[in-house]
Amino acid sequence: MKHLTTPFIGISAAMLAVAPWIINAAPYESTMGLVQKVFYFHFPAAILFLLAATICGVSSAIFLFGKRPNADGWAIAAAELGLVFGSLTLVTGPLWARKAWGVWWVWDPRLTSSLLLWMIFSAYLLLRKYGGPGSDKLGAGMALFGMANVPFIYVSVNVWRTLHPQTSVVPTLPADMGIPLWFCFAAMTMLFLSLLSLRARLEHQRARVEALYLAEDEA
Amino acid sequence: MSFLRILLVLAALAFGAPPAIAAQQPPPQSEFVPVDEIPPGEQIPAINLVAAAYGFVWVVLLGYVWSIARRLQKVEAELVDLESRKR
Amino acid sequence: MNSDFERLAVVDVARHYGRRKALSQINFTCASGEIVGLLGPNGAGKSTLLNILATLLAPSIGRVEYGERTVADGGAEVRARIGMLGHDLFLYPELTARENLSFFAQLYGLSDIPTIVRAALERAGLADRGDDFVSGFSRGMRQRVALERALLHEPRLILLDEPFTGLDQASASALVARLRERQRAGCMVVVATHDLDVADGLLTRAIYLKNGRIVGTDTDSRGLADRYRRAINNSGGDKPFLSADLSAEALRAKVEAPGAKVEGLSKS
Amino acid sequence: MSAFFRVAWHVMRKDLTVEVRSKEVLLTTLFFAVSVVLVFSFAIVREGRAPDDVAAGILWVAISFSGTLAMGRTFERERYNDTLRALILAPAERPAIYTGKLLGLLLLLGLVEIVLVPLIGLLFNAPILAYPGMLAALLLLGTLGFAAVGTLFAAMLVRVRSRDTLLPVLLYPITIPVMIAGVRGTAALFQAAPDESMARFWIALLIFWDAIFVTLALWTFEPVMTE
Repeated sequence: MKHLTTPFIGISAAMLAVAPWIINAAPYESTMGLVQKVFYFHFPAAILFLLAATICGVSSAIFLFGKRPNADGWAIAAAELGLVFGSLTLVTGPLWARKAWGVWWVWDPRLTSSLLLWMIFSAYLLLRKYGGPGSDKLGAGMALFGMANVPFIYVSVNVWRTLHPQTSVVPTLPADMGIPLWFCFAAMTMLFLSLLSLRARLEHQRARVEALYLAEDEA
Repeated sequence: MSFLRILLVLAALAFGAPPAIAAQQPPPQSEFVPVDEIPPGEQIPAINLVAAAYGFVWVVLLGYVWSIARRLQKVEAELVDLESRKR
Repeated sequence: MNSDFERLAVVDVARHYGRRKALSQINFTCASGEIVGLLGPNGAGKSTLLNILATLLAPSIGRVEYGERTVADGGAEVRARIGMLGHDLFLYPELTARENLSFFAQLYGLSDIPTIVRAALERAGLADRGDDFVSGFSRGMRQRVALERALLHEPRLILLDEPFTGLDQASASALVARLRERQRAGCMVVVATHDLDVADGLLTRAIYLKNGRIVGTDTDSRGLADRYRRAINNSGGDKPFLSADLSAEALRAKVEAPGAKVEGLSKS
Repeated sequence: MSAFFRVAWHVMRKDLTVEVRSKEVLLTTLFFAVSVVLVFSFAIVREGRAPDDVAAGILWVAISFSGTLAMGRTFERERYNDTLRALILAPAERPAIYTGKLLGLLLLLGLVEIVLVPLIGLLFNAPILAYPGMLAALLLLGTLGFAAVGTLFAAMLVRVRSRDTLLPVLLYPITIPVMIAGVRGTAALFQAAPDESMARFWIALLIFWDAIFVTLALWTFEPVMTE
């Protein structure tokens, strides 16, 4: 497990390095032109962002009710990756929007709910950092609420802004746009999973160090 | 776990292969209908935005990998130290 | 539902906060009718241990057995038999003594609350001041109310955290008398204190704590101060020694040499 | 079950007795809520008139800000003599203690709203009496959702050193859906042509959401409160 993560990161990094050429070869989208190419990174990041939210919530529930200390490591890893991929989504999105819609930011349901989810991740990590002893349980409680929030935020923001811009390009992609998209998606997912396991490993090793320190003069 | 990973790589490579062929073809006009109008009077050239987006993704991901690696190295060094002290 | 217990056993308990060890390798038992003192300097882990006994904190390692049970088997039933007097007294200053007592009596689901509360106020010597706000009480009066609050439901296990601080001689001896009375009624009492003068003669057993470890136990109730000092100082600086468990025999041997008077309190 | 409500009732009554004696939380929260309204009107009012449609937003911002303050204070009070520990130590069901604290807080915030809503009506010319039932339902359900999470988080944070800053940091992102529903529902009632069906939709959503929040809070309170 340990020895596989590094090559994995290498492979996904190589794939991401190749990606610009593949994306470059993909056809221009007729109306948005070049700027649409942001999409190839934006979409995978957004999906992985949601995946991170799910992983964080589920592992928190397992930690809290199943009393598995290891699950907490996965929760914190997912939260951190959620923050990273959320940032990617939230930064690449406006860069694309600036050209496509003429503004950096629109209070579109998708945008607003992503921003909120990003804030929930940040709040969670702030709690973990500054919460002191016992913050693992508090964080797990918070993460549960955060996950429960996700669908609801979407619904309520959707109703709140009934006039959301119809800009989703995702559904009807031609094959020569789909292939680079899936290529990027695979690369990003691989990176995500390897980073997740690496980050969780960091947390688990930390727990081991703590345990060793505590066991040190017991013997 | 590791088997799954290998599968993932293979899948990724399988996906990765076709674009090379696709690249040789002249870019055909895209079939799907655009849903939105581009606002007129853009000041920022698209290439800058795309470059900024890709650059940002790269910097953040590299930075994050580096930060995890550094933290992990530190913890594992500590772990090795502790374990050797134990013996 | 017989949830009562006759014996308290602390088995290999440790508690850490992150990397800091508040307690490690704590083992002792306490039987019905015993008054166990946890003695040690500040930061020795006395309060942490009391909180673990009170089920407020979960031990990181080890377990606490209340008779046949542990907290995992039934938290509420165990808690119903524990009475705790915390260092911060657990009283609402904005409420009167009577209201405080009735509120907690209701929380514990007691019946015939007015009678119980009246009796408790009388025992606290505050029968005529029951309707005064706790905020207007002196430290000694508050302490007495707080003690009666902790004993309202006639718990089997009584936990006291530094109960003697700020008490004058009369209040302290009243507290001692009340604890003796509970002891005779078959309660187990665990007192954390650093006030050796009052503890002297009260305890059936003393446990010396330092840096979260037991550095000695003592079944002799008198002349604690001297042996306490020895136990705490002998245990050295950062590396507490464990082998030198100051067992009662060892202690007696040491103490008897200079002709100290030793009267083993043969309570059992 | 009756034991559950008995404990909840006594905890709530105790909180209210304390509050009636000191009035500290009620008065400070109320004053803070009014200050929030004023600050926002300074930010928004142009040429002596407030733009339409801001009343609902300001009302809910004031409720959420002052609500956070009230939550912090009521739990600070439990911390003062370590009485929260005594509550947790009682053999009563812990969710019952949570419910009691929540009810006490709800009543307190209800009192604040009784002053706040007419004030908003007066200052921003909002038709608060047009649909009193629906407005009351929106206020009650919105406050419930907000306070349900707030009570849990404030209780969790009692032991944490930086609780004063962490409470709003954690609470606001989580309760945004409740805020949106409250603001939109109230705005639907306050607008020139009130939209009853819209308000009803938001009320339904609030009920759904409150159910999730309260269940989740009752469920997590027990494991979170044992250190």
